[in-house]
Amino acid sequence: MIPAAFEYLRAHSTDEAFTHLQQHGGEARVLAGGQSLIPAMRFRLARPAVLVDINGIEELNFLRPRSGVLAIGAIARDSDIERAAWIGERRWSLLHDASRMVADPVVRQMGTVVGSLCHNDPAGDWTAVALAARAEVVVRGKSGQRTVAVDDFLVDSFTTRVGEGELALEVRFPVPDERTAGSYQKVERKVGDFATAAGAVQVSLNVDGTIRGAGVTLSAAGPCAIRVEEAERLLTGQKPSVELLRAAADAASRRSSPQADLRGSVEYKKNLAGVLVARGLAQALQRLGVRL
Amino acid sequence: MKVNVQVNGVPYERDVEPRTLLAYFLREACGLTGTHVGCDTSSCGCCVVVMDGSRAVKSCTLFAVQADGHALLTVEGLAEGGKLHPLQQGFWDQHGLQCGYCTPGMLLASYALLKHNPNPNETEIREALAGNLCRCTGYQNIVKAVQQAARSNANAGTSQ
Amino acid sequence: MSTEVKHEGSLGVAMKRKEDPRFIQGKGRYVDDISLPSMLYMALVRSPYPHAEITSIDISQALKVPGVKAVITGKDLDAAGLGWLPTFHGLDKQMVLALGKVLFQYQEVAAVFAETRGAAADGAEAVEVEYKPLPVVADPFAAKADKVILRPDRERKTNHIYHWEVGDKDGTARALAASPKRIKQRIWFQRCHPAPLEPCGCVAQFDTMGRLQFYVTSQAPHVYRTALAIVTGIPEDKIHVISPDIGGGFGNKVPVYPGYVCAIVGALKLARPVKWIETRTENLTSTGFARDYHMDVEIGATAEGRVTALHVATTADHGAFDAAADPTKYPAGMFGVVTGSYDFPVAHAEVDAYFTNKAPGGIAYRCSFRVTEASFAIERAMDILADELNMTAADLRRKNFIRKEQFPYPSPLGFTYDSGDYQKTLDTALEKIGYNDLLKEQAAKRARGELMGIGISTFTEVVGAGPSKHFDILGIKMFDSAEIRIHPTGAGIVRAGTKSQGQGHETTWAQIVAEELGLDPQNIMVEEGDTDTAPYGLGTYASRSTPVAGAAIAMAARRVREKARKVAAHLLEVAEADVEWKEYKFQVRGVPAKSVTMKEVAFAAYTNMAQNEPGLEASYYYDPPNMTFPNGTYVAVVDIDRETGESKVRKFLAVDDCGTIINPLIVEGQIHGGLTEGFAMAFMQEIQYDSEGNHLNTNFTDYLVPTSQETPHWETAQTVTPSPHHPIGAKGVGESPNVGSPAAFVNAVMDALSPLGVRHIDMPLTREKVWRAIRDAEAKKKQL
Amino acid sequence: MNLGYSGEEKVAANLATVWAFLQNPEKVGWCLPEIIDVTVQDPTHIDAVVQVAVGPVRGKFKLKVELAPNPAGRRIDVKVSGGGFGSAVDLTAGADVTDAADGTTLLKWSGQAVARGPIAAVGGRVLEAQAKKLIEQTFANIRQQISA
Repeated sequence: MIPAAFEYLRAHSTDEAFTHLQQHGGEARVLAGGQSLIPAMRFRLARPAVLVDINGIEELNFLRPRSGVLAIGAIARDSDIERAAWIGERRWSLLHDASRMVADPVVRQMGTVVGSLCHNDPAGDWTAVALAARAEVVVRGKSGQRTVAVDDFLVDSFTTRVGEGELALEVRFPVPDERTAGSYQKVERKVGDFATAAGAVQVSLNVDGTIRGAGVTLSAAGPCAIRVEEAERLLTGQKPSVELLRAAADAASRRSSPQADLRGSVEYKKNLAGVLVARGLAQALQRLGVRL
Repeated sequence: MKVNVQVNGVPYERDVEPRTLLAYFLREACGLTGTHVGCDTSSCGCCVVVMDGSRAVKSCTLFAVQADGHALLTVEGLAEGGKLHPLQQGFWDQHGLQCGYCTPGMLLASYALLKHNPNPNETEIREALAGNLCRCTGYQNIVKAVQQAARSNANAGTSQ
Repeated sequence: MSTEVKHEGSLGVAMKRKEDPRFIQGKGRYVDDISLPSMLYMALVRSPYPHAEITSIDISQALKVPGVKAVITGKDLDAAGLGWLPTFHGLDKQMVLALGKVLFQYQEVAAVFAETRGAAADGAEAVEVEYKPLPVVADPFAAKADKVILRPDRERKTNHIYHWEVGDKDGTARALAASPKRIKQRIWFQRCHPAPLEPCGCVAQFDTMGRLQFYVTSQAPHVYRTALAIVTGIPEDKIHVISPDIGGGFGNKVPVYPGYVCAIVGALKLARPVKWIETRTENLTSTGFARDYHMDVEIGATAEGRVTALHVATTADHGAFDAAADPTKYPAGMFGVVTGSYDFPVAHAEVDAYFTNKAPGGIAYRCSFRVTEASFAIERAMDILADELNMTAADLRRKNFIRKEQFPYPSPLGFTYDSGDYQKTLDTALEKIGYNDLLKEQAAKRARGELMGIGISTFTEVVGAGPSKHFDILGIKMFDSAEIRIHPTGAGIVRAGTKSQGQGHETTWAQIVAEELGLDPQNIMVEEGDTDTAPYGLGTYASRSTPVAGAAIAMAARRVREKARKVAAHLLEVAEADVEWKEYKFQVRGVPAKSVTMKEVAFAAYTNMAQNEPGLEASYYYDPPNMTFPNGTYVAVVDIDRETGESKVRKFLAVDDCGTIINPLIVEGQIHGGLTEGFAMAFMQEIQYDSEGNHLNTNFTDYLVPTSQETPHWETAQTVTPSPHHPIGAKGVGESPNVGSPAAFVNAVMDALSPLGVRHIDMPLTREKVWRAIRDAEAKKKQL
Repeated sequence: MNLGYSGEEKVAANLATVWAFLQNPEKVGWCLPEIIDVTVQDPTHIDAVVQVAVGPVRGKFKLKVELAPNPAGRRIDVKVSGGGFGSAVDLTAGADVTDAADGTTLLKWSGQAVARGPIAAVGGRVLEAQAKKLIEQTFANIRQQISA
């Protein structure tokens, strides 16, 4: 299937990309990994008049920890994270898990984290992960750069705080401390499918073994990724136990408000939300050496 | 729009519409029909080629204009000097193909895998090839083919 | 004379495939690889409505799109007498482009011809069609009511297409009534699609002499030629059909599709070559689906577990046109093999087919015409019976197998099974997988509340259609053919009426010829798929290539040998009667030292033939005396995750008996592939329509083809019981794993769930269905 | 695919004003969200063109709208059918119109959308958002327009 015709503009710098986007406004789309956009264009569901290709902007191709944050540039690929030298460290286990479950292994070699956040598919992976890890997105707008917390960034299905003519530059994950681990749990019908349900979890422990803080989020459980605040509240300050995990999982199941589709009914997906959060918490704690 | 690419070490300059997908560019503008198209949703992997030495990409989910200035490897470029690449040899020896339609994509996805992981086990191979569908082989002989190639590379002391 | 070392024979050799070097180097030549000068591209406009009247089609905007050359609609075709296309089994016809109304979603409405792929797509988008929706009949049970007649064009004003039955109706009813034990189960084999990775497509061109050159993804090129001659009125000598390399078929590339006719019309009208390549959506939504059989299965048995009778009543959903590719006399194909491997004293099977607002088809998806459905029904029902009788699945089967000494076995539904040793195959499988240990493990796990299941399927299929007294397609009998030519140097060429789509004919056909003639298979070229050169054959599907064309090749080779014998007698200077074929050469009877090789004879056939006719070639058209009956035992072991409903296939063993094995490498590959498709049907693949007739699995994101990660690891083994009537004893294997395995998977899951009282779940066994069954069963237990 | 929605709008105007508005097809037509063009065919039929824009999906949908205002029955029904992207969408929506007695009027609405073709098959998740928005926004716009 062949997309409708469009004008192609290649940007070599963020300034150039920004200028193009400002000029074409709503008529233009940013082309990063393109792994969601191009199939949509092939079906002619998406038919932007202008594509601004940012893949040639070397200044956006980075993946580096700096001053307490891991910054991932707009054209860093999913596979760059999967293959990063430090990704095996326990503190990055949430990202590590997710980087091996997004789409399929070939799509991950083009697909980008920032692009996935901007696409904000209700069943996306990076949205739930970024939310659990309390990441921020750097957006360039008319009035300069601004940093938006992911909670605020994800507005509604396929809608974010990146306005017309704006460009998302990077996503920043806070570098977790030594006593932090995570887990990404996803049920999919097959590799490459969107999640039937997914849960992202990140847990930090105090020295005494109580939970200092937790990120518990769900994908495919609402119009876009959602935070299970009740679970996070329940966990914080407590000593991990089977009952505590059960309570957090139940909260996740209650909070989940999925749509029925070919992947499953509302009831089944709500069940999975609980199961996956329970498994994710158990795995994150196991990674921290906690035996339940 | 002008596109300049190196495909299998050979420069091609072609003028195409921006909407031309890389897979069709290779097949129709360059005449390299070994790269196949099997779906419209980036699901099947029949179109996988390697970009810039080690990155496997689905050429039906990339515009040809995006490949401008890049180096591409397609199935036609795997054999060197009339000698089959160890992966090609592995697929042949282990009966890793039947209808042959998925084979080019499988070969190139495997090529990128071995670049990053020269000695993968069965689980790692199955994970790395999960972006490529095969309807004929049931994958098992493809796994064996990749393992044979990895061994052959190790014996040759290279990681080609 | 000869001092050459003994020829080792070519049968049973795991020879590497001869066709592979081109495929691994990207040098295969598939239809979309063919580009002809000044070629146009075709795109089709399709209906978003499943049932609607077409109130108008406006092509004016489409004609203004740059690059668009022409647009044709059903009216144009009808005016040219091409409005309808006969379906292969001759009982119905199908619209080429919609005439007045559409009958299924994604039905072909108009064809656009343009200079580029992009322009053709732009043009198709610009065609404006107005529809007036009509009431939709989305399931065959609703169709029965005849409230909406979908096909008023037909003589009989009903949605009922046919009733077919076989066996002893009254006797079966009596035996069932008298049986102390009875089970009855509705089993639905869901609608599937073969979805080969290469979609269907064609390139049509009329040459300067007005002859049609038609490159097409066809599993049966000769039948296409004849069908096109009938449909278009072009004399058959003016049609040249070429099936180049085919990227998988699995039955999907047997029927003639409307797009092909449109491409030919476009090529004629515009006097330029036209290429049409389906998109994946077009493939999944409009070309031949498979299965969709709702089967009510009833078995009677004695209290001791001896089966007494079988009755199966099936409701079949055929979609908008009856495009099932079955032989004329068999609208329900070989469904009569539903008695399986068991010695039923009496049986009765019936099928009623209905039109619905769904895509047409009913093709044999890696299956010999409805054998997959039949096999699944009986293997599933036998497990339900075992459960009812509190016997193990293996014990019940043992008790009821057709015994080795009963062959040739006349089945109660009319087949004569050729050979088999079911007991041995089952024993081999159970021993190899460690059945007793698995049972112990299962008992321990059940005590802990874990769900582990062991599933057995001991299937028999019927392939190799078929004897001319019973089988034809469009009236053409289902023989197959071969022509062999041996060149002076002992190399040769064999041409057959079949067409490989990955089965490896270029290797196995060479092996048969080499075996029969004592030649080197590396120097026997195989050619198929070109109707100008290949002898007329019915093609490759329904596992018929080896049973029918394989036999034709062996017989043609034997004819070559008989001719060669005359030349050998001349070379050996003895009477022909004194020459015998032994150890792959001709030798003087009783004097092994005096011999000549076939290679020497071949040279002499062109250089020193004496009074014999020069040359060394023969052809053979093989009309099989019977079908062949491959069989096997498959065992699956699954673990089930209670919380998610996921079934994990931990272990799978396939023991196949396909008679004589020509190439073990290829046989194993066929089994791996078939098992993977069986796995896909059991757990993932389904074509669904909602109640409004919307197709829900239109591409690979929702039509779930398993990847390397979901696919289990396969173990295989063989028993060999040759077919007594096949020249080399081969039975065919490509379909067995696909036919036999779905029941093994489903039986395993049901075995795992049996402690909960779950009896049957229809495929595909998605996580949610299994989860729901567990949850409901537990809720029920709590209530008690 | 088949989607159902419901909601409620409180209009700051009396019943008569509301009915006057609802019986004007031109006015109701312009309440469709992202509306580009409205052509009134007759008092109960309009042709409308709306811009669809959700995420990457952007395009125009041509819609045929049939209005069935029934003041006696205190109800208005709307049927919308149309196409774009080689697909078809049928929307039906209805509202019970009740006098809240405090000078305001209540519109209790519910709607259903059925989509067919690639937009439903491929763009299902996108459409979900869009169909909901279309119905919700239409009633919200009606409230705003009348109140304005």
